[in-house]
Amino acid sequence: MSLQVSDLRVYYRTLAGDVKALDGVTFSIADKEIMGLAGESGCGKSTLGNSLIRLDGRMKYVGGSVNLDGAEVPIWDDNDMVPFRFREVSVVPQYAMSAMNPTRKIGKMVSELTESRGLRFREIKEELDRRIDLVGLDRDVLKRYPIELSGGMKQRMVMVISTLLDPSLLIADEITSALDVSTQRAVAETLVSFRDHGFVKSMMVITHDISILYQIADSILIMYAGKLAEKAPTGTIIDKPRHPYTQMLVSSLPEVGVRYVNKKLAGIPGSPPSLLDPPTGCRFRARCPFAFSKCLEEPPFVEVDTDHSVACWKVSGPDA
Amino acid sequence: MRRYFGRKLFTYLLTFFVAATIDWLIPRFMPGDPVAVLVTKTGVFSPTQAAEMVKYYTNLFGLNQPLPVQYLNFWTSLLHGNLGLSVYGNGTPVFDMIMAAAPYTLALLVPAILLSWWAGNSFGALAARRKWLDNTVLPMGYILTATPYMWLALVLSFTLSFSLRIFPLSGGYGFNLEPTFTWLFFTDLVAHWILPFLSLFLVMFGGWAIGMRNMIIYELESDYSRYLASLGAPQGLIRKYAFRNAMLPQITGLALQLGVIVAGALVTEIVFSYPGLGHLVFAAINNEDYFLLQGIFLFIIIGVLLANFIVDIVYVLVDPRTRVAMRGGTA
Amino acid sequence: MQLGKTKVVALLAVAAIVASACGGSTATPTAAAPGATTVTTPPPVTATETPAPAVNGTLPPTDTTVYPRAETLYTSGKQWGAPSTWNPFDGNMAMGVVGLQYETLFLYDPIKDAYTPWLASGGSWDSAKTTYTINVRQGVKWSDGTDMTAADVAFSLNIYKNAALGSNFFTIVDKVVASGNNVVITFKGTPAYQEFASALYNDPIVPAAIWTAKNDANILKFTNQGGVGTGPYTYKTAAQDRMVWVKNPSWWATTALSLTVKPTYIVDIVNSSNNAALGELLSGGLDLDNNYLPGIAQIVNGGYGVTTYFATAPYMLGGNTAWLVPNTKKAPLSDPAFRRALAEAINPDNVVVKDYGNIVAKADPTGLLPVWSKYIDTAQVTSLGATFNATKAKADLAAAGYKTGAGGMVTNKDGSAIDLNLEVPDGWSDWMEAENLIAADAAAAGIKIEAKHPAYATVVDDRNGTATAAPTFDLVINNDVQIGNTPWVYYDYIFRQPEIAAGAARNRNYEQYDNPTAWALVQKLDQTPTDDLAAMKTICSQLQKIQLTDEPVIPLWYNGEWSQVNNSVWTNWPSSTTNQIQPATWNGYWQMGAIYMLTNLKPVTHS
Amino acid sequence: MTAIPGTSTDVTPAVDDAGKIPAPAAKRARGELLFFSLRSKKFVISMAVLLFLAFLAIFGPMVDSTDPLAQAGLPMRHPTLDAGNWFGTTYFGDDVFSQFVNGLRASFFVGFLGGGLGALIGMFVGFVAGYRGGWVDEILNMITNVFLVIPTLAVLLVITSYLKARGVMFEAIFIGITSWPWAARAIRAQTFSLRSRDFIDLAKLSGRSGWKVIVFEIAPNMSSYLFLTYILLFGGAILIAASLDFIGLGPTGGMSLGLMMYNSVTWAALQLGIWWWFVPPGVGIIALVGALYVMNVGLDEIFNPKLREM
Repeated sequence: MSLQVSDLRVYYRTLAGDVKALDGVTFSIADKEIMGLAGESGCGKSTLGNSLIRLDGRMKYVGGSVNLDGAEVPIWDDNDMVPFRFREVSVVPQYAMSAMNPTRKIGKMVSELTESRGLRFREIKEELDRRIDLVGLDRDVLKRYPIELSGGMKQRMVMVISTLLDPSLLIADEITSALDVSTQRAVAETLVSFRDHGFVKSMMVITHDISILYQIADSILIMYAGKLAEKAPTGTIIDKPRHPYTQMLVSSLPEVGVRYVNKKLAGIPGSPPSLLDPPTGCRFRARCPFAFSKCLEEPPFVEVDTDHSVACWKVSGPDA
Repeated sequence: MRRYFGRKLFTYLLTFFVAATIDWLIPRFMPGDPVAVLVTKTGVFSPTQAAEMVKYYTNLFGLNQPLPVQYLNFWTSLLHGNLGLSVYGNGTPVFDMIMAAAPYTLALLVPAILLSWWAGNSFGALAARRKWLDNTVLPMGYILTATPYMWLALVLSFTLSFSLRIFPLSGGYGFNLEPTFTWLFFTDLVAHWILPFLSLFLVMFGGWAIGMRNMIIYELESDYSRYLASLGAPQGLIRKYAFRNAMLPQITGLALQLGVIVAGALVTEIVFSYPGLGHLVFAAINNEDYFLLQGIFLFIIIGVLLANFIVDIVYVLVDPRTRVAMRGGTA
Repeated sequence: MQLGKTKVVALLAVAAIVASACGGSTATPTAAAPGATTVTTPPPVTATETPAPAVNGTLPPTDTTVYPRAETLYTSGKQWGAPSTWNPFDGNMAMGVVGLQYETLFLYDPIKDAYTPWLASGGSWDSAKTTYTINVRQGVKWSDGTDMTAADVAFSLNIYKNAALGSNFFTIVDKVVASGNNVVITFKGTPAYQEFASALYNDPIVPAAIWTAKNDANILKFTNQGGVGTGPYTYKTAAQDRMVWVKNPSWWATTALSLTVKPTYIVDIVNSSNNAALGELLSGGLDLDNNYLPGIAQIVNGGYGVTTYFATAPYMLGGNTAWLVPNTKKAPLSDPAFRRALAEAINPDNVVVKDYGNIVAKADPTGLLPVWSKYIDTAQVTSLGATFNATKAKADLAAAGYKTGAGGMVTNKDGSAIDLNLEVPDGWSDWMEAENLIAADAAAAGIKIEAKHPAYATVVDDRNGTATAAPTFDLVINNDVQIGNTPWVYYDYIFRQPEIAAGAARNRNYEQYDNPTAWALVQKLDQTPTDDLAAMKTICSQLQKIQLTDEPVIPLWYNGEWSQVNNSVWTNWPSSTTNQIQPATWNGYWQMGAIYMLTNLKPVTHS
Repeated sequence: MTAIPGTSTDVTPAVDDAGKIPAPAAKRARGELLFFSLRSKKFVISMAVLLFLAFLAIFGPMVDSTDPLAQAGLPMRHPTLDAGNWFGTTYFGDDVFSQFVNGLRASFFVGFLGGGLGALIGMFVGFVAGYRGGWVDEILNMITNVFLVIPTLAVLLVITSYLKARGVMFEAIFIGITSWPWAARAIRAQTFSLRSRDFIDLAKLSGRSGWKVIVFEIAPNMSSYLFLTYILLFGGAILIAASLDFIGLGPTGGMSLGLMMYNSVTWAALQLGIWWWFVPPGVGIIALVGALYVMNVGLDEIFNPKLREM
């Protein structure tokens, strides 16, 4: 077990009150596993990704624990997190296009970054070059400014930087959304190759583009309104999803085609509940065609099959 | 690169041409006959004498030629550094008067601008996101930028000069001195310089400090800062980047503010009757000496244009993006 | 490191001024030599232990670049711009060029109405009063060491033949001839005694040796910096904001009249803002200020060591008369009755008290300055003089056929509204205030006057008109006639005929008052011998009658001969009690006796 | 006035992705703005000051109807609570308080009108230049530059010397048409960065005219920025006006804080110890402009969540 998250609760502070963006999440990622994390925007998937590496000003750790390779990850303490970042946990942010300081040569920036983490740039330069080659970039990108790189190039460069210290866990947040189909493919494959080269032990790929996950993810975790809905091996999720939400999600996808789940879904009428004061019981209740009395109680996230967990009374309930 | 500066240079020249022409129009557009003013000022002559003086001054200022000719003369003589004659200095070349005054103004402006810019930016960066500074010292910044130059100047001169007698009241150097390359004269010069300088410096300092404070907060929240943070980079590095990038708009700001700053220097000089251009402008206004005004404004125009040009170059040097753009990189 | 950079820039900038100040200033080259720098900072005043040098003829160090406070007189008030010419024939000459550097044949004291031989040892008319002989003083030396001769005097007077100077000296004078130690002057027809008398104490005497070469069409282009004169001071240096004179150790009057000017240096500071000037005066940075400064009354009583000519109101001598000048070519101002009513409507006391805080005095209805009071026919004034009386003004207007229209405002006889503009140059703060008060008074009497303050040039245009267009103003305030030897100057200004060249050259009779009788009288006055006081009085009385009945100009108040002094370094200033001397540094005042101010000054000894 | 607090020529209004609140976001967002406003110390304080001054400017002249330019008491009267002259009287005995409130009114007017005009011109030039680009941009830039370098004083001199009298209105308009260049540049930069956004492209594709796009797509998206710009122009206008008044180019007749300052100096108020004539205009301007600048930053933080201190 590389990553072990149990009952993690992270809220957003807004003046209207706390937005329960992450409301008790429990799951794990195995070594070498690439886990996809999908759901409508605002379902908390980005929050989950961020909270594993850096809680920003308005995120509030409420409870739960994160455990990486047997070590407790103090996500609630910004300073104690520093040693983990980059070395243990790293991120390819969704804003990869603008992740690099526009006024610094990329190489300079990387060296300043690594030196600031107590590493000799000279010592990792060689490795850096190898990986740049690997992602099919020109070595002299290091001598260039971000603005001189195309979107895809920036994306790949950031991936190289983020994984430079072979972190145990890599969080890839919406990395493909800004790219065109072909580049997406390349990027996705790069991710896999990183795993295969052992640059990263395991990976969490956050996206609303299930088709991408279909290509690369070993397993997929579906979130809805701050809670987990279903987790299973990719094949299972695509072929025989159990959670009604997953089913609708998947069915609304042609084999290849519409990629943006967060665009108004044809299949699913209504919109997710406010996370300010979420309804008790199943949060999908309101939109669920099969909703029934039991759904007024909160459905547990239970394993219904090997490596397949679902949070739905229909599936796990007594009358299932 | 060359193309870029070529184009800039062209626009600057064009701007100069337009501005200078407008400037030339001043004395010609003015109602009221400068000669009449001068003659009246000269006091009571006998009538015959007055008539003579009118003749004398009219062709002294070359006002007896048709306008187009006067316009051409303006440019030709301009190229010879000749800005015509001053009514207020009855017949002294405007150029000489400006040259006598300009050093004082420059000695006020250049240090005041650069120092306040430097100090203000450093301080603003320091204050950003540091609650205690942000809440204690920065408010001072707001008060300072909101202060009219001359008001601050008057307060300073009244308290420090008139009441406490720490600094001299007025003038560029002691009325008991003649300019010499001596320590005595130099210190005296500085003593007269310090208050005008201070009143400019303080007001600008506040502006830059606040500007930078707000700029850098934007930068600290920007994506690259977040990325660095999530890769565990220390605050030091992040701030360093943010500061550097927040500097850029401040440089532009400097260029945009020059005009206003110059105006500030003018009123400050008036308060301390510091013998710079501002003092001269004031005198010229009060004496309707439009030739002198024309000359001074021309001088200012050139100065501001030069400064802008320098800022442009500096900007290109510090902001790689513009450089890249010029090299035609993807942008 | 950026700080480093900017510091350097700052220093460079300062260095730049030093350089330019040195280069720019007209200090004698030797002055800039680092040699002459072993001088201690001026104050505190210690130098008085060594009495002012020139008393015992010791030369003041010409290479000094620091003027000891105790030997230096700081003045301000004459210089409105940087000193730019030292040509005694140029009206814009720097402060003191005539008086301190160049001198005149006589001095004239307006207070005593007496002439004192100066560069002339004497002068006299022949019995027929047709030729005048000047006895040129012997033993007078130019500052270059050569002797002043009768030839120099003759030359200096003949120089007015030069058209470029546009003088009308030779419209009245026929010949000026030097004979021996005398200069003999013959006239065209009846001499214009009055006019000639003012020439005697106004025309500077210059060295022929130097000026012969300059006596051409370009004579005014000659700035004559550091020229050679006979006076008690010589040119030291000048800069944008100052004019510095240094004592001439071999001044003739020291031996001839045992007079010594006390200050070794006179630094005249170009006028700056009120608050700067007042600040300098109060803090003792300025000894004599000849500007209008606000609040003088309370400063004099405020224990700042600042005094004025009179210890109490009006504090200042009357320097000139401020009139309300109507455009007599425009109705209703063309109507004497209306002008008179206007005169009755205005209360000068308002201006005197509210605007000037009693540092000026209300003018006599004739407008003649106090120095000419003996020419005033007081009986006639009491009978004819207009005095403030709003109700009478209303009545007179009605009597003259003016109707009362909307809001009780007076209208023209044809019932059309009256709306007069009173123009005062923008920024002339005290006059702008006066203007408002006048407008208010007039309104009270039903006369609508709008206070306008356009740019000075505009006022001049409206007042003078142009070669083509007639003057467009309704009312302006004017005060061009300074005190002098004869009321003729005053009346020549008001009644001048025929109207001289319009436009820029118009500098008299702005009201365009057209009265041949008056003009005849003025010329008659001019040709009345200065010693025939009775005749002068009769003519003046007739002229006053015209003034009082027709009110071509409406006298309001006597603008002060602004003069406030600080007693911390120099004392024994001119005052109504101790020494009655003109306390002004303006052109023309030195030879009206102000020069004695310098000889009477006493340094304050700190012991 | 020097560097304008918080005006950046290249910062785009931050888009806040993380933790977006779903559901009826729009309404809540508005509510949140208000909520934040009331919670932002900067905003509340500056607002309080402004309201107070505005109150003085509006009702002051009504309450104390004494003519600011007429003798209303003994000259140089000390401030007293009795007999009207709360702020004392000037050298001429004019009531300082009524000069102050009337001057305040004028300053507000100048700021409001001058700043507004400047903002309008700045927006027009900025939008057109930024949206059209190309040679239009070039030319507009040129014009902007000319306005940047011409000593506006010169122009003012020419104009004023023609006017026999000039009022606050004239001053405001003049400042308006000379103070826009920096705003134009800033807005141009903003427009530039917005121009390439998807929704603009969509709008263009949907065949909307350039104007429609500017008015309905671009402007709303930087409304907050525009508002801030206006505030800064507002404050700037007041300061410029003060300078003009001070060199005697202010309104002839009428009252303004700058004019008060100018008069108090020409009549050497400080040397004569009439400090109560000199101090109010300065303090008034500082309070007014300072409050505006503070509010600018406060609002910036309100509009832009990332800047909020938490």
